Amino acid sequence: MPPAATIRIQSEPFDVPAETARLTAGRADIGGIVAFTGLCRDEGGRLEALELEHYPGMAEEEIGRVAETALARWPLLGLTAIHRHGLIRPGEDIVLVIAASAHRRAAFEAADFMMDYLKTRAPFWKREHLIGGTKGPWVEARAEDDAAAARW
Amino acid sequence: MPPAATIRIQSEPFDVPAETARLTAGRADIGGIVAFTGLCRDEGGRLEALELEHYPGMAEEEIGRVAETALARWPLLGLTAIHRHGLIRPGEDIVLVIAASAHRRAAFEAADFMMDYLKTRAPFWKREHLIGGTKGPWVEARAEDDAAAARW
Amino acid sequence: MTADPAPPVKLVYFAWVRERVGMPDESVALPEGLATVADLIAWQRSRGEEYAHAFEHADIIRVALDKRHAPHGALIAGAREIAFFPPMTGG
Amino acid sequence: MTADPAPPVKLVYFAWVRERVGMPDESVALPEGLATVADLIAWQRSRGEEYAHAFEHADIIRVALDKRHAPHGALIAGAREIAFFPPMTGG
Repeated sequence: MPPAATIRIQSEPFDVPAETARLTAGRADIGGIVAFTGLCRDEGGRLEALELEHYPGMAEEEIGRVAETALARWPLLGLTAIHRHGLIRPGEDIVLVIAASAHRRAAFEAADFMMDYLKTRAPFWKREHLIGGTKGPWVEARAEDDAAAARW
Repeated sequence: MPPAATIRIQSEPFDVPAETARLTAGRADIGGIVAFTGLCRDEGGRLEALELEHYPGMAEEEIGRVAETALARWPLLGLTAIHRHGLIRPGEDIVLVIAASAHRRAAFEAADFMMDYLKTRAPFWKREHLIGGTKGPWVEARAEDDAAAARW
Repeated sequence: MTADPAPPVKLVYFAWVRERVGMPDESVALPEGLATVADLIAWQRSRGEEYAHAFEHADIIRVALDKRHAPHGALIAGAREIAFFPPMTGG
Repeated sequence: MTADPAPPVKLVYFAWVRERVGMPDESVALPEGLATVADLIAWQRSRGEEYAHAFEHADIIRVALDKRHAPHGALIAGAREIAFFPPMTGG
Protein backbone atom coordinates (compact mmCIF):
# COMPACT_ATOMS: atom_id res chain seq x y z
CA MET A 1 0.00 0.00 0.00
CA PRO A 2 1.46 3.38 -0.92
CA PRO A 3 1.96 5.86 1.94
CA ALA A 4 -0.41 8.77 2.45
CA ALA A 5 0.91 12.03 1.06
CA THR A 6 1.24 15.06 3.32
CA ILE A 7 -0.31 18.11 1.61
CA ARG A 8 -0.44 21.54 3.23
CA ILE A 9 -1.37 25.04 2.13
CA GLN A 10 -0.17 27.67 4.58
CA SER A 11 0.92 31.28 4.84
CA GLU A 12 3.75 30.64 7.33
CA PRO A 13 7.21 29.40 6.28
CA PHE A 14 7.90 25.66 6.32
CA ASP A 15 10.74 23.76 7.95
CA VAL A 16 12.51 21.53 5.40
CA PRO A 17 14.56 19.44 7.88
CA ALA A 18 11.49 18.85 10.07
CA GLU A 19 9.44 17.78 7.06
CA THR A 20 12.24 15.48 5.90
CA ALA A 21 12.60 13.98 9.39
CA ARG A 22 8.87 13.30 9.45
CA LEU A 23 9.25 11.10 6.34
CA THR A 24 12.28 9.16 7.57
CA ALA A 25 11.49 8.79 11.29
CA GLY A 26 11.76 5.23 12.55
CA ARG A 27 12.45 3.57 9.22
CA ALA A 28 15.51 2.31 7.35
CA ASP A 29 14.06 1.29 3.98
CA ILE A 30 14.52 4.69 2.29
CA GLY A 31 17.53 4.90 -0.02
CA GLY A 32 16.98 8.29 -1.60
CA ILE A 33 15.23 11.56 -0.82
CA VAL A 34 14.75 14.38 -3.29
CA ALA A 35 13.67 17.71 -1.81
CA PHE A 36 12.76 20.56 -4.11
CA THR A 37 12.41 24.04 -2.64
CA GLY A 38 11.05 26.89 -4.75
CA LEU A 39 12.09 30.37 -3.63
CA CYS A 40 11.03 33.94 -4.32
CA ARG A 41 13.61 35.72 -6.52
CA ASP A 42 14.12 39.47 -6.35
CA GLU A 43 14.16 39.68 -10.18
CA GLY A 44 17.30 41.74 -10.33
CA GLY A 45 16.36 43.84 -7.33
CA ARG A 46 13.06 45.25 -8.62
CA LEU A 47 10.83 42.96 -6.55
CA GLU A 48 9.59 43.92 -3.08
CA ALA A 49 7.52 40.75 -2.68
CA LEU A 50 5.35 38.20 -4.45
CA GLU A 51 1.69 38.01 -3.55
CA LEU A 52 0.34 34.48 -3.89
CA GLU A 53 -3.41 34.20 -4.28
CA HIS A 54 -4.97 30.74 -4.13
CA TYR A 55 -8.32 28.98 -4.32
CA PRO A 56 -8.87 27.62 -0.80
CA GLY A 57 -10.14 24.09 -0.79
CA MET A 58 -9.35 23.41 -4.42
CA ALA A 59 -5.62 23.99 -3.85
CA GLU A 60 -5.37 21.14 -1.32
CA GLU A 61 -7.67 18.90 -3.36
CA GLU A 62 -5.82 19.44 -6.63
CA ILE A 63 -2.36 18.92 -5.12
CA GLY A 64 -3.79 15.83 -3.45
CA ARG A 65 -4.92 14.52 -6.84
CA VAL A 66 -1.46 15.15 -8.32
CA ALA A 67 0.09 13.37 -5.32
CA GLU A 68 -2.22 10.36 -5.77
CA THR A 69 -1.07 10.11 -9.38
CA ALA A 70 2.58 10.19 -8.29
CA LEU A 71 2.00 7.57 -5.58
CA ALA A 72 0.31 5.28 -8.11
CA ARG A 73 3.06 5.76 -10.68
CA TRP A 74 6.26 5.46 -8.62
CA PRO A 75 7.13 3.13 -5.71
CA LEU A 76 7.40 5.94 -3.16
CA LEU A 77 7.97 5.54 0.57
CA GLY A 78 7.01 9.13 1.37
CA LEU A 79 5.66 12.23 -0.37
CA THR A 80 5.15 15.76 0.96
CA ALA A 81 3.97 18.91 -0.81
CA ILE A 82 3.61 22.28 0.93
CA HIS A 83 2.65 25.50 -0.84
CA ARG A 84 2.58 28.91 0.80
CA HIS A 85 0.18 31.75 0.03
CA GLY A 86 0.12 35.43 0.92
CA LEU A 87 2.98 37.92 0.73
CA ILE A 88 6.39 36.32 0.26
CA ARG A 89 9.67 38.27 0.25
CA PRO A 90 12.68 37.62 -2.00
CA GLY A 91 14.82 34.81 -0.61
CA GLU A 92 11.88 33.20 1.19
CA ASP A 93 10.56 29.73 0.38
CA ILE A 94 7.35 29.34 -1.65
CA VAL A 95 6.91 25.65 -2.28
CA LEU A 96 8.37 22.36 -1.04
CA VAL A 97 8.14 18.88 -2.51
CA ILE A 98 9.86 15.92 -0.89
CA ALA A 99 9.81 12.44 -2.41
CA ALA A 100 11.40 9.41 -0.73
CA SER A 101 11.96 5.95 -2.22
CA ALA A 102 14.17 2.87 -1.95
CA HIS A 103 16.09 3.84 -5.09
CA ARG A 104 16.86 7.33 -6.30
CA ARG A 105 15.23 7.25 -9.75
CA ALA A 106 11.66 7.12 -8.37
CA ALA A 107 12.34 9.99 -5.96
CA PHE A 108 13.83 12.20 -8.68
CA GLU A 109 11.07 11.52 -11.17
CA ALA A 110 8.24 11.88 -8.69
CA ALA A 111 9.54 15.21 -7.31
CA ASP A 112 10.08 16.54 -10.84
CA PHE A 113 6.59 15.40 -11.88
CA MET A 114 5.00 16.92 -8.77
CA MET A 115 6.57 20.31 -9.50
CA ASP A 116 5.58 20.29 -13.18
CA TYR A 117 2.00 19.48 -12.22
CA LEU A 118 1.85 21.89 -9.29
CA LYS A 119 2.97 24.66 -11.64
CA THR A 120 0.28 24.00 -14.22
CA ARG A 121 -2.64 22.59 -12.16
CA ALA A 122 -2.54 23.90 -8.58
CA PRO A 123 -4.78 27.01 -8.33
CA PHE A 124 -2.23 29.63 -7.30
CA TRP A 125 -1.54 32.97 -8.97
CA LYS A 126 1.48 35.19 -8.43
CA ARG A 127 1.45 38.97 -8.52
CA GLU A 128 4.54 41.13 -8.29
CA HIS A 129 4.85 43.89 -5.72
CA LEU A 130 7.58 46.24 -6.87
CA ILE A 131 10.16 48.15 -4.85
CA GLY A 132 8.59 51.51 -4.01
CA GLY A 133 5.21 50.07 -3.12
CA THR A 134 3.44 49.80 -6.48
CA LYS A 135 1.55 46.67 -7.36
CA GLY A 136 3.06 45.18 -10.47
CA PRO A 137 1.47 42.82 -12.97
CA TRP A 138 0.15 39.34 -12.43
CA VAL A 139 2.83 36.89 -13.46
CA GLU A 140 2.02 35.31 -16.82
CA ALA A 141 1.99 31.56 -17.28
CA ARG A 142 4.96 30.29 -19.25
CA ALA A 143 4.54 28.00 -22.25
CA GLU A 144 7.57 26.04 -21.08
CA ASP A 145 5.72 25.06 -17.90
CA ASP A 146 2.98 23.46 -20.01
CA ALA A 147 5.65 21.78 -22.13
CA ALA A 148 7.34 20.45 -18.98
CA ALA A 149 4.07 18.98 -17.69
CA ALA A 150 3.38 17.40 -21.08
CA ARG A 151 6.58 15.32 -20.71
CA TRP A 152 4.80 13.01 -18.28
CA MET B 1 31.17 33.02 -14.30
CA PRO B 2 29.81 29.82 -12.78
CA PRO B 3 30.11 29.48 -8.99
CA ALA B 4 32.73 27.24 -7.44
CA ALA B 5 31.37 23.85 -6.39
CA THR B 6 31.73 22.69 -2.81
CA ILE B 7 33.10 19.12 -2.75
CA ARG B 8 33.82 17.22 0.45
CA ILE B 9 34.72 13.66 1.37
CA GLN B 10 34.28 12.99 5.07
CA SER B 11 33.51 10.26 7.58
CA GLU B 12 31.26 12.39 9.79
CA PRO B 13 27.57 13.04 9.00
CA PHE B 14 26.65 16.16 7.05
CA ASP B 15 24.11 18.86 7.88
CA VAL B 16 21.67 19.35 4.97
CA PRO B 17 20.07 22.62 6.20
CA ALA B 18 23.49 24.14 6.93
CA GLU B 19 24.76 23.15 3.48
CA THR B 20 21.63 24.57 1.86
CA ALA B 21 21.93 27.82 3.84
CA ARG B 22 25.53 28.15 2.69
CA LEU B 23 24.33 28.20 -0.94
CA THR B 24 21.52 30.69 -0.42
CA ALA B 25 23.07 33.07 2.15
CA GLY B 26 22.86 36.72 1.16
CA ARG B 27 21.33 36.23 -2.27
CA ALA B 28 17.85 36.40 -3.79
CA ASP B 29 18.44 35.21 -7.36
CA ILE B 30 17.89 31.50 -6.65
CA GLY B 31 14.46 30.23 -7.70
CA GLY B 32 14.88 26.49 -7.14
CA ILE B 33 16.98 24.16 -5.04
CA VAL B 34 17.11 20.39 -5.50
CA ALA B 35 18.70 18.45 -2.65
CA PHE B 36 19.31 14.74 -3.05
CA THR B 37 20.19 12.70 0.02
CA GLY B 38 21.25 9.08 -0.33
CA LEU B 39 20.73 6.94 2.77
CA CYS B 40 21.87 3.57 4.03
CA ARG B 41 19.02 1.02 3.86
CA ASP B 42 18.83 -1.92 6.26
CA GLU B 43 17.96 -4.28 3.35
CA GLY B 44 15.01 -5.84 5.07
CA GLY B 45 16.74 -5.90 8.46
CA ARG B 46 19.76 -8.02 7.52
CA LEU B 47 22.24 -5.11 7.37
CA GLU B 48 24.25 -4.00 10.39
CA ALA B 49 26.14 -1.32 8.45
CA LEU B 50 27.67 -0.40 5.12
CA GLU B 51 31.43 0.03 4.92
CA LEU B 52 32.41 2.63 2.35
CA GLU B 53 35.97 2.39 1.06
CA HIS B 54 37.26 5.20 -1.12
CA TYR B 55 40.36 6.31 -3.01
CA PRO B 56 41.56 9.38 -1.10
CA GLY B 57 42.56 12.19 -3.37
CA MET B 58 40.96 10.74 -6.48
CA ALA B 59 37.50 10.82 -4.88
CA GLU B 60 37.60 14.62 -4.45
CA GLU B 61 39.22 15.13 -7.85
CA GLU B 62 36.77 12.95 -9.73
CA ILE B 63 33.69 14.47 -8.08
CA GLY B 64 35.23 17.85 -8.84
CA ARG B 65 35.50 16.91 -12.52
CA VAL B 66 31.87 15.78 -12.58
CA ALA B 67 30.87 19.06 -10.88
CA GLU B 68 32.81 21.12 -13.45
CA THR B 69 30.89 19.33 -16.20
CA ALA B 70 27.58 20.13 -14.49
CA LEU B 71 28.55 23.79 -13.97
CA ALA B 72 29.49 24.10 -17.64
CA ARG B 73 26.30 22.44 -18.81
CA TRP B 74 23.60 24.07 -16.66
CA PRO B 75 23.22 27.69 -15.48
CA LEU B 76 23.72 26.87 -11.82
CA LEU B 77 23.95 29.36 -8.96
CA GLY B 78 25.30 26.82 -6.49
CA LEU B 79 26.44 23.20 -6.39
CA THR B 80 27.48 21.04 -3.44
CA ALA B 81 28.46 17.37 -3.28
CA ILE B 82 29.42 15.58 -0.08
CA HIS B 83 30.20 11.88 0.14
CA ARG B 84 30.86 9.99 3.37
CA HIS B 85 33.22 7.06 3.85
CA GLY B 86 33.73 4.56 6.64
CA LEU B 87 31.09 2.61 8.54
CA ILE B 88 27.55 3.89 8.00
CA ARG B 89 24.49 2.53 9.81
CA PRO B 90 21.02 1.97 8.31
CA GLY B 91 19.05 5.21 8.29
CA GLU B 92 22.18 7.35 8.15
CA ASP B 93 23.05 9.65 5.25
CA ILE B 94 25.72 8.58 2.72
CA VAL B 95 25.74 11.22 0.02
CA LEU B 96 24.36 14.72 -0.54
CA VAL B 97 24.04 16.71 -3.75
CA ILE B 98 22.50 20.18 -3.78
CA ALA B 99 21.97 22.16 -6.99
CA ALA B 100 20.59 25.70 -7.04
CA SER B 101 19.48 27.72 -10.06
CA ALA B 102 17.17 30.55 -11.12
CA HIS B 103 14.68 28.09 -12.63
CA ARG B 104 13.91 24.60 -11.43
CA ARG B 105 14.75 22.59 -14.57
CA ALA B 106 18.51 23.23 -14.33
CA ALA B 107 18.57 22.31 -10.63
CA PHE B 108 16.68 19.05 -11.19
CA GLU B 109 18.78 18.00 -14.16
CA ALA B 110 22.11 18.92 -12.60
CA ALA B 111 21.36 17.06 -9.33
CA ASP B 112 20.16 14.00 -11.25
CA PHE B 113 23.26 14.10 -13.50
CA MET B 114 25.60 14.51 -10.50
CA MET B 115 24.14 11.44 -8.81
CA ASP B 116 24.31 9.29 -11.95
CA TYR B 117 27.96 10.26 -12.43
CA LEU B 118 28.90 9.96 -8.77
CA LYS B 119 27.51 6.42 -8.81
CA THR B 120 29.51 5.30 -11.82
CA ARG B 121 32.69 7.43 -11.63
CA ALA B 122 33.46 8.41 -8.02
CA PRO B 123 35.92 5.87 -6.54
CA PHE B 124 33.83 4.47 -3.67
CA TRP B 125 33.05 0.83 -2.94
CA LYS B 126 30.37 -0.46 -0.59
CA ARG B 127 30.65 -3.60 1.48
CA GLU B 128 27.84 -5.03 3.57
CA HIS B 129 28.30 -5.82 7.25
CA LEU B 130 25.56 -8.20 8.28
CA ILE B 131 23.62 -8.44 11.53
CA GLY B 132 25.56 -10.81 13.76
CA GLY B 133 28.93 -9.35 12.90
CA THR B 134 29.92 -11.17 9.71
CA LYS B 135 31.35 -9.23 6.81
CA GLY B 136 29.11 -9.70 3.82
CA PRO B 137 29.95 -9.30 0.15
CA TRP B 138 31.11 -6.23 -1.70
CA VAL B 139 28.10 -4.63 -3.33
CA GLU B 140 28.05 -5.31 -7.06
CA ALA B 141 27.72 -2.50 -9.58
CA ARG B 142 24.31 -2.39 -11.20
CA ALA B 143 23.91 -2.27 -14.98
CA GLU B 144 21.07 0.22 -14.51
CA ASP B 145 23.49 2.70 -12.96
CA ASP B 146 25.59 2.62 -16.13
CA ALA B 147 22.42 2.98 -18.19
CA ALA B 148 21.37 5.96 -16.07
CA ALA B 149 24.71 7.69 -16.61
CA ALA B 150 24.53 6.99 -20.34
CA ARG B 151 21.36 9.14 -20.56
CA TRP B 152 23.49 12.27 -20.32
CA MET C 1 -45.84 19.68 -13.89
CA THR C 2 -43.36 22.40 -14.68
CA ALA C 3 -39.64 22.02 -14.13
CA ASP C 4 -38.28 23.42 -10.86
CA PRO C 5 -36.28 26.59 -11.43
CA ALA C 6 -32.55 25.89 -11.35
CA PRO C 7 -31.00 26.66 -7.92
CA PRO C 8 -28.58 29.57 -7.85
CA VAL C 9 -24.94 28.77 -8.58
CA LYS C 10 -21.93 30.29 -6.82
CA LEU C 11 -19.55 31.89 -9.30
CA VAL C 12 -16.03 32.45 -7.98
CA TYR C 13 -13.26 34.59 -9.50
CA PHE C 14 -9.50 34.70 -8.96
CA ALA C 15 -6.51 36.91 -9.83
CA TRP C 16 -7.12 39.34 -12.70
CA VAL C 17 -10.49 37.76 -13.53
CA ARG C 18 -11.58 38.70 -9.99
CA GLU C 19 -10.18 42.20 -10.36
CA ARG C 20 -11.90 42.82 -13.69
CA VAL C 21 -15.26 41.42 -12.58
CA GLY C 22 -14.86 43.52 -9.43
CA MET C 23 -15.88 40.88 -6.86
CA PRO C 24 -14.55 37.61 -5.49
CA ASP C 25 -17.81 35.69 -5.89
CA GLU C 26 -21.51 36.00 -6.52
CA SER C 27 -24.60 33.84 -6.37
CA VAL C 28 -26.40 33.73 -9.72
CA ALA C 29 -29.44 31.98 -11.17
CA LEU C 30 -28.17 30.89 -14.56
CA PRO C 31 -30.48 31.36 -17.53
CA GLU C 32 -31.78 28.27 -19.27
CA GLY C 33 -29.91 26.99 -22.28
CA LEU C 34 -26.36 27.12 -20.94
CA ALA C 35 -25.06 23.59 -21.45
CA THR C 36 -21.26 23.82 -21.45
CA VAL C 37 -18.48 25.81 -19.84
CA ALA C 38 -18.05 27.57 -23.20
CA ASP C 39 -21.76 28.58 -23.18
CA LEU C 40 -21.33 29.95 -19.66
CA ILE C 41 -18.26 32.01 -20.61
CA ALA C 42 -20.12 33.43 -23.63
CA TRP C 43 -23.01 34.42 -21.33
CA GLN C 44 -20.61 36.02 -18.86
CA ARG C 45 -19.28 38.26 -21.64
CA SER C 46 -22.81 39.56 -22.21
CA ARG C 47 -23.31 40.69 -18.61
CA GLY C 48 -21.72 44.14 -18.87
CA GLU C 49 -18.51 46.00 -19.41
CA GLU C 50 -16.57 44.46 -16.48
CA TYR C 51 -17.53 40.93 -17.53
CA ALA C 52 -16.79 41.65 -21.19
CA HIS C 53 -13.32 42.78 -20.10
CA ALA C 54 -12.70 39.82 -17.76
CA PHE C 55 -13.80 37.24 -20.35
CA GLU C 56 -12.43 39.08 -23.38
CA HIS C 57 -10.02 36.25 -24.27
CA ALA C 58 -12.29 33.30 -23.60
CA ASP C 59 -9.72 30.72 -24.68
CA ILE C 60 -7.30 31.49 -21.86
CA ILE C 61 -9.91 31.44 -19.07
CA ARG C 62 -9.62 28.31 -16.91
CA VAL C 63 -12.69 26.92 -15.20
CA ALA C 64 -13.22 24.61 -12.24
CA LEU C 65 -16.55 22.89 -11.57
CA ASP C 66 -16.89 22.16 -7.86
CA LYS C 67 -13.12 22.56 -7.43
CA ARG C 68 -12.08 20.32 -10.30
CA HIS C 69 -10.52 21.59 -13.52
CA ALA C 70 -12.98 21.34 -16.44
CA PRO C 71 -12.39 21.84 -20.18
CA HIS C 72 -14.55 24.35 -22.06
CA GLY C 73 -16.55 21.51 -23.54
CA ALA C 74 -17.59 20.14 -20.13
CA LEU C 75 -21.27 20.15 -19.14
CA ILE C 76 -22.05 22.47 -16.25
CA ALA C 77 -25.29 20.81 -15.13
CA GLY C 78 -25.21 20.00 -11.43
CA ALA C 79 -22.22 22.17 -10.52
CA ARG C 80 -22.83 24.29 -7.42
CA GLU C 81 -19.60 26.28 -7.46
CA ILE C 82 -18.03 27.40 -10.72
CA ALA C 83 -14.65 29.16 -10.61
CA PHE C 84 -13.03 31.29 -13.33
CA PHE C 85 -9.35 32.18 -13.33
CA PRO C 86 -6.26 32.80 -15.46
CA PRO C 87 -3.70 30.04 -16.12
CA MET C 88 -2.02 29.06 -12.86
CA THR C 89 1.36 30.53 -11.92
CA GLY C 90 2.14 28.95 -8.56
CA GLY C 91 5.01 26.65 -7.68
CA MET D 1 74.31 6.36 -23.74
CA THR D 2 71.94 3.72 -22.39
CA ALA D 3 68.33 4.51 -21.38
CA ASP D 4 67.78 5.27 -17.71
CA PRO D 5 65.96 2.44 -15.95
CA ALA D 6 62.26 3.30 -15.54
CA PRO D 7 61.53 4.71 -12.07
CA PRO D 8 59.38 2.51 -9.84
CA VAL D 9 55.64 2.98 -10.10
CA LYS D 10 53.19 2.93 -7.19
CA LEU D 11 50.46 0.36 -7.73
CA VAL D 12 47.32 0.87 -5.61
CA TYR D 13 44.46 -1.55 -5.00
CA PHE D 14 40.92 -1.09 -3.69
CA ALA D 15 37.99 -3.19 -2.47
CA TRP D 16 38.14 -6.88 -3.49
CA VAL D 17 41.11 -6.27 -5.77
CA ARG D 18 43.01 -5.10 -2.68
CA GLU D 19 41.81 -8.08 -0.66
CA ARG D 20 42.81 -10.59 -3.32
CA VAL D 21 46.22 -9.04 -3.96
CA GLY D 22 46.67 -8.91 -0.20
CA MET D 23 48.04 -5.39 0.13
CA PRO D 24 46.79 -1.83 -0.37
CA ASP D 25 49.74 -0.70 -2.49
CA GLU D 26 53.25 -1.56 -3.61
CA SER D 27 56.14 0.10 -5.41
CA VAL D 28 57.16 -1.82 -8.50
CA ALA D 29 59.71 -1.43 -11.30
CA LEU D 30 57.64 -2.38 -14.34
CA PRO D 31 59.31 -4.62 -16.92
CA GLU D 32 59.98 -3.17 -20.34
CA GLY D 33 57.45 -3.72 -23.06
CA LEU D 34 54.26 -2.82 -21.16
CA ALA D 35 52.62 -0.15 -23.28
CA THR D 36 48.95 -0.07 -22.32
CA VAL D 37 46.72 -0.61 -19.31
CA ALA D 38 45.72 -3.94 -20.89
CA ASP D 39 49.40 -4.99 -21.10
CA LEU D 40 49.84 -4.10 -17.45
CA ILE D 41 46.79 -6.11 -16.36
CA ALA D 42 48.05 -9.11 -18.35
CA TRP D 43 51.42 -8.80 -16.61
CA GLN D 44 49.73 -8.55 -13.19
CA ARG D 45 48.00 -11.88 -13.84
CA SER D 46 51.40 -13.49 -14.31
CA ARG D 47 52.74 -12.41 -10.92
CA GLY D 48 51.38 -15.28 -8.84
CA GLU D 49 48.27 -16.89 -7.50
CA GLU D 50 46.90 -13.84 -5.64
CA TYR D 51 47.35 -11.62 -8.69
CA ALA D 52 45.89 -14.25 -11.01
CA HIS D 53 42.82 -14.31 -8.76
CA ALA D 54 42.54 -10.53 -8.44
CA PHE D 55 42.86 -9.94 -12.19
CA GLU D 56 40.99 -13.08 -13.26
CA HIS D 57 38.25 -11.13 -15.04
CA ALA D 58 40.40 -8.48 -16.68
CA ASP D 59 37.50 -6.81 -18.46
CA ILE D 60 35.79 -5.68 -15.25
CA ILE D 61 38.93 -4.22 -13.66
CA ARG D 62 38.89 -0.40 -13.65
CA VAL D 63 42.14 1.51 -13.76
CA ALA D 64 43.14 5.05 -12.83
CA LEU D 65 46.40 6.63 -14.00
CA ASP D 66 47.48 9.31 -11.55
CA LYS D 67 43.92 9.48 -10.15
CA ARG D 68 42.14 9.73 -13.50
CA HIS D 69 40.02 6.97 -14.99
CA ALA D 70 41.76 5.36 -17.98
CA PRO D 71 40.43 2.86 -20.54
CA HIS D 72 42.29 -0.40 -21.05
CA GLY D 73 43.74 0.96 -24.27
CA ALA D 74 45.38 3.95 -22.58
CA LEU D 75 49.18 4.25 -22.59
CA ILE D 76 50.74 3.96 -19.14
CA ALA D 77 54.01 5.73 -19.91
CA GLY D 78 54.68 8.51 -17.40
CA ALA D 79 52.10 7.45 -14.83
CA ARG D 80 53.51 7.45 -11.29
CA GLU D 81 50.50 6.00 -9.48
CA ILE D 82 48.34 3.34 -11.09
CA ALA D 83 45.21 2.16 -9.28
CA PHE D 84 43.18 -1.02 -9.86
CA PHE D 85 39.66 -1.51 -8.56
CA PRO D 86 36.23 -3.03 -9.23
CA PRO D 87 33.39 -1.00 -10.76
CA MET D 88 32.38 1.78 -8.36
CA THR D 89 29.40 1.34 -6.06
CA GLY D 90 29.28 4.59 -4.11
CA GLY D 91 26.54 7.19 -4.10
